[in-house]
Amino acid sequence: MRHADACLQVTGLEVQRGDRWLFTDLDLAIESGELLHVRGPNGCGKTTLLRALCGLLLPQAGEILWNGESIRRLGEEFTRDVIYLGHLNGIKHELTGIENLRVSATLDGDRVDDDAIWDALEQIGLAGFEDLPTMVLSQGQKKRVALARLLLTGAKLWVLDEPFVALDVKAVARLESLIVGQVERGGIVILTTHQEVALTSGTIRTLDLGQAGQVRGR
Amino acid sequence: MRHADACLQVTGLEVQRGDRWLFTDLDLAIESGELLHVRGPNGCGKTTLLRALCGLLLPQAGEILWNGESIRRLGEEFTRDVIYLGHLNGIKHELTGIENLRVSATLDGDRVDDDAIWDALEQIGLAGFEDLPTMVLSQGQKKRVALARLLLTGAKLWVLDEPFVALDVKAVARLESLIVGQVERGGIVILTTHQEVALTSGTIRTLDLGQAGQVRGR
Amino acid sequence: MKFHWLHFSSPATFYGLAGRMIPWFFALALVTGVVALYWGFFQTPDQLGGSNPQKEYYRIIFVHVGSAWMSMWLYLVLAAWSAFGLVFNTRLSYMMAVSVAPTGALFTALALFTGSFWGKPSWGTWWDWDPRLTSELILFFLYIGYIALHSAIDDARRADRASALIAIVGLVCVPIIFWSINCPDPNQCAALHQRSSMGSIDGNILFAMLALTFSFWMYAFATSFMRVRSIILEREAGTTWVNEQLELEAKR
Amino acid sequence: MFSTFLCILRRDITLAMRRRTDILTTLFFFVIVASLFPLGVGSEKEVLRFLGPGVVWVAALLASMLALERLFASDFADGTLEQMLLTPQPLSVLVLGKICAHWLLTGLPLVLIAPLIGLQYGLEGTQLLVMVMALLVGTPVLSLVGSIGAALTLGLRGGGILLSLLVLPLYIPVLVYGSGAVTVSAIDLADVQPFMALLGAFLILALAFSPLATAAALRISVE
Amino acid sequence: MFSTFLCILRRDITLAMRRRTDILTTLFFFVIVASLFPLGVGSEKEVLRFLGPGVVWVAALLASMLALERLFASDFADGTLEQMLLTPQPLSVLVLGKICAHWLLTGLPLVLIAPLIGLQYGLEGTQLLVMVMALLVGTPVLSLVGSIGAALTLGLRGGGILLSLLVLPLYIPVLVYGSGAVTVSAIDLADVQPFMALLGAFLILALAFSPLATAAALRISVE
Amino acid sequence: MMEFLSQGGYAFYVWSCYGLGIVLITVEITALRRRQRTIVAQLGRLKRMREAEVSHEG
Ligand code: HEM
Ligand SMILES: Nc1ncnc2c1ncn2[C@@H]1O[C@H](COP(=O)(O)OP(=O)(O)OP(=O)(O)O)[C@@H](O)[C@H]1O
Ligand SMILES: Nc1ncnc2c1ncn2[C@@H]1O[C@H](COP(=O)(O)OP(=O)(O)OP(=O)(O)O)[C@@H](O)[C@H]1O
Ligand SMILES: [Mg+2]
Ligand SMILES: [Mg+2]
Repeated sequence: MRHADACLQVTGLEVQRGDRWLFTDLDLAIESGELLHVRGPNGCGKTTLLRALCGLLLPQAGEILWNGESIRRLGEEFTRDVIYLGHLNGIKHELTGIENLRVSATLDGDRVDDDAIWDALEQIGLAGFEDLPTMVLSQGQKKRVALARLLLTGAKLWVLDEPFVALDVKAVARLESLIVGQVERGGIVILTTHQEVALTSGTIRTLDLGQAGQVRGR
Repeated sequence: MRHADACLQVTGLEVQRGDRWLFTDLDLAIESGELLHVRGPNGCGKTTLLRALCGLLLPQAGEILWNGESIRRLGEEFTRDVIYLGHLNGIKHELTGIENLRVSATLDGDRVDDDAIWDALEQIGLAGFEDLPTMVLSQGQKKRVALARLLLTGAKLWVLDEPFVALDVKAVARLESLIVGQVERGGIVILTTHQEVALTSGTIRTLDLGQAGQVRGR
Repeated sequence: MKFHWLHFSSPATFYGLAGRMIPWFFALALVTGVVALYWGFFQTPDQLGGSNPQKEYYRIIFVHVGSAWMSMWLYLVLAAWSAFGLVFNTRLSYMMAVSVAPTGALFTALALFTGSFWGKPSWGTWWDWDPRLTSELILFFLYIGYIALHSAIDDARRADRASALIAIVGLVCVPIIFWSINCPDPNQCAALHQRSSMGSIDGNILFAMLALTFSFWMYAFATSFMRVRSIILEREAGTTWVNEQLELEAKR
Repeated sequence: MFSTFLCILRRDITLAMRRRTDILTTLFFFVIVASLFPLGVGSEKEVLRFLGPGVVWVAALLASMLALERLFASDFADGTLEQMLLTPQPLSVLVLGKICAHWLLTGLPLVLIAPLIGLQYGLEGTQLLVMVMALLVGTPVLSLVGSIGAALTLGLRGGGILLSLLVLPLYIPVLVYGSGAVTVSAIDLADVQPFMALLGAFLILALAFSPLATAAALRISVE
Repeated sequence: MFSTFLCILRRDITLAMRRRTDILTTLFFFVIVASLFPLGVGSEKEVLRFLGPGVVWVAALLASMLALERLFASDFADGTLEQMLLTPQPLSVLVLGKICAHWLLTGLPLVLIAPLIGLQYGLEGTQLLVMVMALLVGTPVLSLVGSIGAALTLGLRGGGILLSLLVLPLYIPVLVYGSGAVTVSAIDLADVQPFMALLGAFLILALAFSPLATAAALRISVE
Repeated sequence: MMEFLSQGGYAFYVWSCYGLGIVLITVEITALRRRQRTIVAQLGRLKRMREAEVSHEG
């Protein structure tokens, strides 16, 4: 199933944290079938940018448009299309993997049944751990539970903040193939990672954010 | 300055988490100038092993000996020799980098002056950020503050749990050279990471922990 | 007209404007304050008769009533600026709200203090859980809550918006709170309004009271403008206009 | 929309059941605070009967405020809260679901145990009944109003006590009419009605406005 | 060893100064809780004067208990606590430093503001003095004893109950003798002495044992 | 004069109130002036530092 065409446009984005401007006059346009790799040294504002793009953070100036409309105005129509995985896993430690995914699927408005969820967890390499409270899982296993959402969602825009962290080699490969799949289906992926990304189809665009600590005047 | 010779011995270590035995009958001996790379897929017990080796976790069975004496018995004489950096950074978000390092140096019993601390932060690539509360630093910058302790400590045994996570390329290189230095000085390094480790001198030993979920009988 | 309005809502313009107005407000406050005190101490009777005779200590009334009125008025102002900020997202309105709060808290504290220093000679007790006193105490808590929340948040924008929200929630609740204290038993609310022990108030006393209140009001303008200027500088550090302003001030 | 509400409700109740002690703590706190008083002020019957309604309400206020701290804290810490902001569901519905679950888990048990405390203070028959009724209407107001404060103080160090500074003054009307109802009921049961009507009005007001305010506060805090 | 103590003390005080509102909020919590009672029970002078000592002590107890929650929690969450376990310093000294800082920041301000509350409840001259003295000796005991509970609650989920169960029997004597001292002082100042002596004895006992117990509890919790 | 100052024996109460009013007002004004002065000084220092840096590089 291919996603309908979509595009994310950013014009004149400016974000200030503390007394430093992380970026001023940032312009961007990403379309279906593209992957945006945001790069830059520690502290240059990658996480901040990603959070602004999902609407979790209100930028000081600039517009973020989804299919030509401001994401603020779109509200829930935009959040339906986006999935964000950040530094925090966003899973409840007291719930099992299954329960976590069931809740997030319901809230995301994805109609999936339990079989699909079991399946997703198995695919992501958590067979045998589905029924444990995620509290007792290791760092990488917790991350996998969070990533399993990618298998269930129909969101067009994936925003992934360092998704490869804490994963072992096999899991990294699995995630890469998921990303490739999303781009091939005509989705959009925005991610940060300190390693290289390869795609078999679609375009990779990279955005290099400046040096940390650099103070750019208005 | 070379470290005096030392060795860490592990005999018959057994750790159970939940109802799974993570490892049984684990034997190990690491000496000065050696690096132990603990590998294994997510959830195989790497973090657990490292915490047990520092004495943060009491194993179900087995002995951990430092220079031939049980680390439980040695108590503060052992903790003086060890530095542990785990998944958590162990820095206070309200304090600046300088203040954090000053406190940890005092508590570690390292006699270092403020110049040395400024220096360490500069070397680790935080020049200009020393005076900010670490709260406002990015993920990778916080990690660097924690890593700066390695520059100040005289500990013989370094236990590092995924120290490369969240670091950019430059910082990874810097940390690698620190590790090499420690091994060359005759220290011991135990680390986990999902990437390869290279040393210019000293020996690398690897410990492959079994498949996650594998239940090994007693 | 619209252009005008936007013009003054920019921190840069307002900085200069406020700077020019502060001396005038201080002058007004001083003049009316002196007149009020002169009138209050020399043109009023030494004692009051009536059902509850008051000795000289009734002269506390001028500070007391003035500060009590200002404490309530400034809370309204604070909430109004907050609402304005949340609706129009103008930075200056948040800054105004933040800069009014400490002055409001100051007047509340003054009203509480003078009230209890009046209560001791008049009622024989420093404190009584009378509705009016309790309301004033709660107003003080609301001010402190606002200030505490604002200073507990480091990120200026989040602090502004979070405390603006609590100010408005407070404003919605204030009438209910005050009414509930004034009327703890809804069965007997009709008998609520006790008659003032001062009887019909002497014209001179009223004049001095109003004059001091006006003086406090001007003072509140002056100090909140001073505070807003500092806040503007802190927030806008590094911009060109601040640099130019600094040069100007250095020359002076 | 209703399924969202139910989903959140069910989730939060499951979570609480996994760490059942949380519910018990609130209850326990309530009982302890109420029982400390006789130790502090002595145990003359007359005095205690007079104090009873006030103490029970103050204890309820404190207990529900204490529990509020946990309303959003863990969701905030593990990132599920920001995920909620990114779901295509109206945030105020999610918030209402969370508040409902919270009241069911902390407010309701408190209402149910209150008669026991009332007995300790020598309250009787109808008075106990009025107390339970008043608490039943009043404690949801506490949860609703408090949730605004909980959302605003999210992630702040010392948030718990800052929260109390923000919301305790707002709790006063509920305290006044809640304990007023109980006190009055000792004299004439008919007098209770206006008190209950007022509490009911507060509940309706709070139900209408507080989820919206809380949702706005959450958006501000998560940024 | 003393330098370790000082280092921790200074660290915790700096941390609190960065967050000055933390101190103020504990203080205002105390004031607000004390002010809620007259709203709940009515404001007859006789009753209030009688209630005064008890209310002040219960409020102090609650404020210090709530503040305790923060004693180790943030150190635990950010990993500094496990680092402390790995320093070559005796853990009980570190713990004592933390408790001292905690009392200076939350207990002492409370002692200093108590007379104002006393005035609100119509207490007078010597009674106020005795109250301050009793709080000065009693609140450190609360911090010391509470720290054991705080340490235990770190590991165990919802150890709040354990905290109350463990801490309460030890808090009650302080409450009884503390408010007893104030009540008695209204009658004859000389009667106060045994109360104060007992509070002093509690303090010495707590100083001797609680850091050790807390250190042991921390080791268990961090595992 | 003394008569005025004694306020009929209630000097303590009356003057405490006016005294506290004046104290609070002066404290507020001085605090505000100090705040403004430190900010201006701080910003000036920052600016000079930055200019020095620029001329150093260039
Ligand atoms: C909402 C805040 C307050 C307002 C608007 C206010 C206003 C007034 C006014 C207009 C009077 C003179 C007329 C009268 O006697 O009724 C007055 C008198 C008085 N006020 Fe206040 N006041 C406030 C708060 C306080 C507080 C907090 C205290 C005490 C701590 C206090 C203590 C007194 C006393 C003792 C008198 C003299 C009453 C008498 O004996 O006649 N007031 N107040
Ligand atoms: N609340 C804040 N106040 C002040 N500065 C902040 C705040 N939050 C973030 N910053 C600053 O913003 C910068 C960017 O942070 P961000 O987390 O976006 O970096 P990043 O590119 O994701 O880095 P990393 O690779 O280390 O994750 C950091 O240098 C940090 O100092
Ligand atoms: N408290 C606990 N109760 C039950 N099981 C636990 C507990 N803590 C950890 N485990 C289990 O122990 C195993 C090992 O966890 P550990 O954190 O040591 O893994 P790891 O090798 O560090 O993995 P990763 O590479 O993902 O960090 C996990 O599979 C987890 O399920
Ligand atoms: Mg980042
Ligand atoms: Mg691990």
